[in-house]
Amino acid sequence: MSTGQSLSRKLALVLLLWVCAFTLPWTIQASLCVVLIIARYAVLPLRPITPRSAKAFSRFILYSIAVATFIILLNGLLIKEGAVAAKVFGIPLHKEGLLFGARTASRLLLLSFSILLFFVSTSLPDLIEHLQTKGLPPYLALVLLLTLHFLDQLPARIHQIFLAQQARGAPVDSGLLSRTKALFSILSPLVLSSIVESIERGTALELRGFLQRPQVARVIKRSESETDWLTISLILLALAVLIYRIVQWLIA
Amino acid sequence: MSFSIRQRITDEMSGAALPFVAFCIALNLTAGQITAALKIPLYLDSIGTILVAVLVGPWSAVICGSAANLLAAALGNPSMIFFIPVVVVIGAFTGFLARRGWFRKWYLVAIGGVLQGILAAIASAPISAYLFSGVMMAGTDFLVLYFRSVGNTILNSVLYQGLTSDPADKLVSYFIVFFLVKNLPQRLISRLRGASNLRAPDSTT
Amino acid sequence: MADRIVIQSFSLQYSATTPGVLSSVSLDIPSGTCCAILGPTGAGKSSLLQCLAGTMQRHHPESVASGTIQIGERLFEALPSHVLFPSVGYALQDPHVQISGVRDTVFGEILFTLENTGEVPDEPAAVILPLLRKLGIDHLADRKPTSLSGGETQRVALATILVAQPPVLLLDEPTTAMDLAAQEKLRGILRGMKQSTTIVLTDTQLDFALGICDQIVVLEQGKVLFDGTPAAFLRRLDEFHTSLPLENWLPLRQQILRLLDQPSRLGSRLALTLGLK
Amino acid sequence: MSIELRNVSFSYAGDRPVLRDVSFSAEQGGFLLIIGQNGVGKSTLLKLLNGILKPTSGQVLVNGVNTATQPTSRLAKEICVTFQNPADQIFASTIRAEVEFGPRNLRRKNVDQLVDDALVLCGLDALASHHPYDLPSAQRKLLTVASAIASGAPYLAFDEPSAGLSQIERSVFEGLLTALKKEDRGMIVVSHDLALLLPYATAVLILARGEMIYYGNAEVVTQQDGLIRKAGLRLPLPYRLEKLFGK
Repeated sequence: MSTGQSLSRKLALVLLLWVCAFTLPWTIQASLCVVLIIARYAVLPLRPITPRSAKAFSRFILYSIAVATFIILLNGLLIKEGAVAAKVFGIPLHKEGLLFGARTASRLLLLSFSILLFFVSTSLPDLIEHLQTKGLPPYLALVLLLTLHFLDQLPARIHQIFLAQQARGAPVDSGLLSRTKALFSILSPLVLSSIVESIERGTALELRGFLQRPQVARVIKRSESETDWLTISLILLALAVLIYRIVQWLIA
Repeated sequence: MSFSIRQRITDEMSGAALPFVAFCIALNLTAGQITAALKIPLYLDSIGTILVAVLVGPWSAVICGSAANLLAAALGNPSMIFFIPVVVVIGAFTGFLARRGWFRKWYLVAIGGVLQGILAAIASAPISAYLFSGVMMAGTDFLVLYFRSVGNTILNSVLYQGLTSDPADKLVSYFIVFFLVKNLPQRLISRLRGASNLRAPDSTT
Repeated sequence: MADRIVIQSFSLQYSATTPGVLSSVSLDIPSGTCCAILGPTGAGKSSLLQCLAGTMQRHHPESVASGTIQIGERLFEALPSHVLFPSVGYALQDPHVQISGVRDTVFGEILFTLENTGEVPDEPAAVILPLLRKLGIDHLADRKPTSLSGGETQRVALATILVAQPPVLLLDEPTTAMDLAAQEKLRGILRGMKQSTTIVLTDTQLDFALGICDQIVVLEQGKVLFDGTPAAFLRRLDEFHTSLPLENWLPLRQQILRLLDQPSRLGSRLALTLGLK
Repeated sequence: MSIELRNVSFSYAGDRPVLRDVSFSAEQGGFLLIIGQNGVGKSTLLKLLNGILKPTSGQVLVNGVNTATQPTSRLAKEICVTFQNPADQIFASTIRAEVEFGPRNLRRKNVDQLVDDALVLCGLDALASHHPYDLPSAQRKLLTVASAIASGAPYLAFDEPSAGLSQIERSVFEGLLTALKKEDRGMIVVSHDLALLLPYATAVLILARGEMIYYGNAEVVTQQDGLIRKAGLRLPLPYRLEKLFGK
């Protein structure tokens, strides 16, 4: 399976899940969230590609539990409709509110998990490369890649600056006020030199002919659009869900 | 129309501006992290967008903001993707103000910052009301909670909360950018499109 | 392949109100030779290179220029309005900036230049690998471009320009922060490509230029103080001690001159060391 | 009063040693020139001087005080280390503010005087209100030197301070070397620039692969070509010519 194919399938899956998030009942959405969490471990192409993204996913599971709990409880508390369904520490929670909360939370989490699952299982440079074959302008692709490069370099830069300022007596290891000042003396060179350097880099790009001739800017072998049945069925399924929902709504 | 938008974007985004926009995206992402780590009650996560809006142009700022939110989602915070419409508003509006020369005088910057805050609050309210019912897992949730408990709808509560906190955030962001831009070496900045936004109109001739 | 550069009574101001950076500079750099433009900070060396590369007009729209620049067949009245790459390759002073960082490998980084010019050959490796071999960095092809040492970065940066085979190569102070061994290596590389490329380099010192260049130009405050062969320069060495660090050279001047005039074994060895032969 | 390294070795956690058994002492009023190929551990050595790094074994003594027991912010009062890249430290929007940073942090009493003197020494007094990034890179380099001088520290250490300087800045630099010697400051300089600095050096330390292969007076270096070669370096062209003529 080519990277492009796997990416198209995942994008189609995200589309389907987003359609579900706005159409299906919340119980199905909540179960889909659980399915997604299981899929992260069970389905090979959906596994996180780096330890960092695996950690991000685990962290988000915890975060999502907290968000869901808060959304459900707060709405149960604040929307005073329907019978009192439960009492927490003597505070009454209403049925309609809890249901509203559950609907909101499952929708939010389904949307979020589908995005996150897509990103943790995808290498960003690969994604950008793929999007470029699908017509993403080269300068946008370059901006995204450069951003990743900057983020990559940032810790080392900060360390260098930290050393240089420390050597000039910046009080990095005492009191809160002076630490704030020291923070300033580290962030300023970072921003200043990064801006200066980024403009120099831009000049270097121009000097290597980037965007000189927009019409031939990048000769990318456009991948032959092979028909991938899984991608197509996912998209069709999304359409079906949408149509079903619209019909249901028209009848009602 | 689509041609002219594309044309305008490529006009702004000369080779010289690209790495600068990229740096500003990285700045958006890290500024948010730093304020979160230091527990400063501001987001400041649109500083990069504002910087691009002033020094390059509105279209690039829209791209900068959107890309930052997309990358934030990719790096583990998926809900940022829902707020792309908000950063589009911020980028476009700030770019518009900068073109009108609002970043030349401090009082215009102040007014602009507040206006921007109000706009951002209006743009983000429907999103956080509908998708999150106002629960953003942040300190500002208490405000929403308060407004809702005194009988406002979710949308209104989120809007009121936004109107109390966003103008301050954007005001601070605007001033940071204002002073930052003032303290940048003018010789280099002149390589960017929007540098003329900062000069007094009489000196551009 | 290589292009001749002719500059005629060229003057430049960054804006109509500021003093001139270059004033009626006239130079003739024959194709396939190497010219070193020497002079102190602020002499206008970099500005001249920026004019030749075509970035001056873009970065300083208010600049005012007069005179002509001819590169190969192309004649420009005052400044070229656009970047002349790949007809002119310009390596910036800081090689780290030259490497975009958007590709994972040195190979990809160099391929990126070809993509920009829109002339990607069917077999890019057939073009890129021989170039890397020539620069002595073929073992780095699969390395991450940001993990290299200073000297390696410099050669990779050079490769990102050379891959487009520019007929003219401009080098802005290439030896800053290079130790002498690394300078020797760079000199060897430049010597090897002189036939196919006209090289113009700037420097603040004499040492690197000797042994590689065919022509020395001394620039000070935007004016050409000297334009001639290295041998002719050595004859007039003492005139330039305020513009160039020559204190180590001046005591040797008499001996150099004496030996240059009489053909002896020592003389030819000296001429070889200084690149006068 | 001196900076002394006693049998110092250093390795980054778990890695093979960067420096092995280095010993020297630098006096006030002296000029120690450290030479060696790129990546030989010269920058690590500088970071040991002000306690940013602590030796894995051996001792670094700054005026008799062991760096292992002191924070860098305290040691910075005695020795000011300046790294190679000016962009790592420049943060202010004027030259003056930039130079003031050090002495203010170190709570010197006569900040204005220190700053004025340093600016004059480095020929930047007329440019005091300019933006650092509006200067040519050679002058930005001198700015970092001015910052170090203004710190008021009795010892100054530099990494390649003369890289990229043209004749104008080089003569300024030579002037300030003489002035600093008169002030009895101690200099420790890592550099390739033998042509400029060798005449001022009172002692030379040659590093090769993390080891000290020579430590002693400067004259020997120009006379014994083998020493320089052993370190993987070459003498500047004029020195080599001088030898050629001598034969």
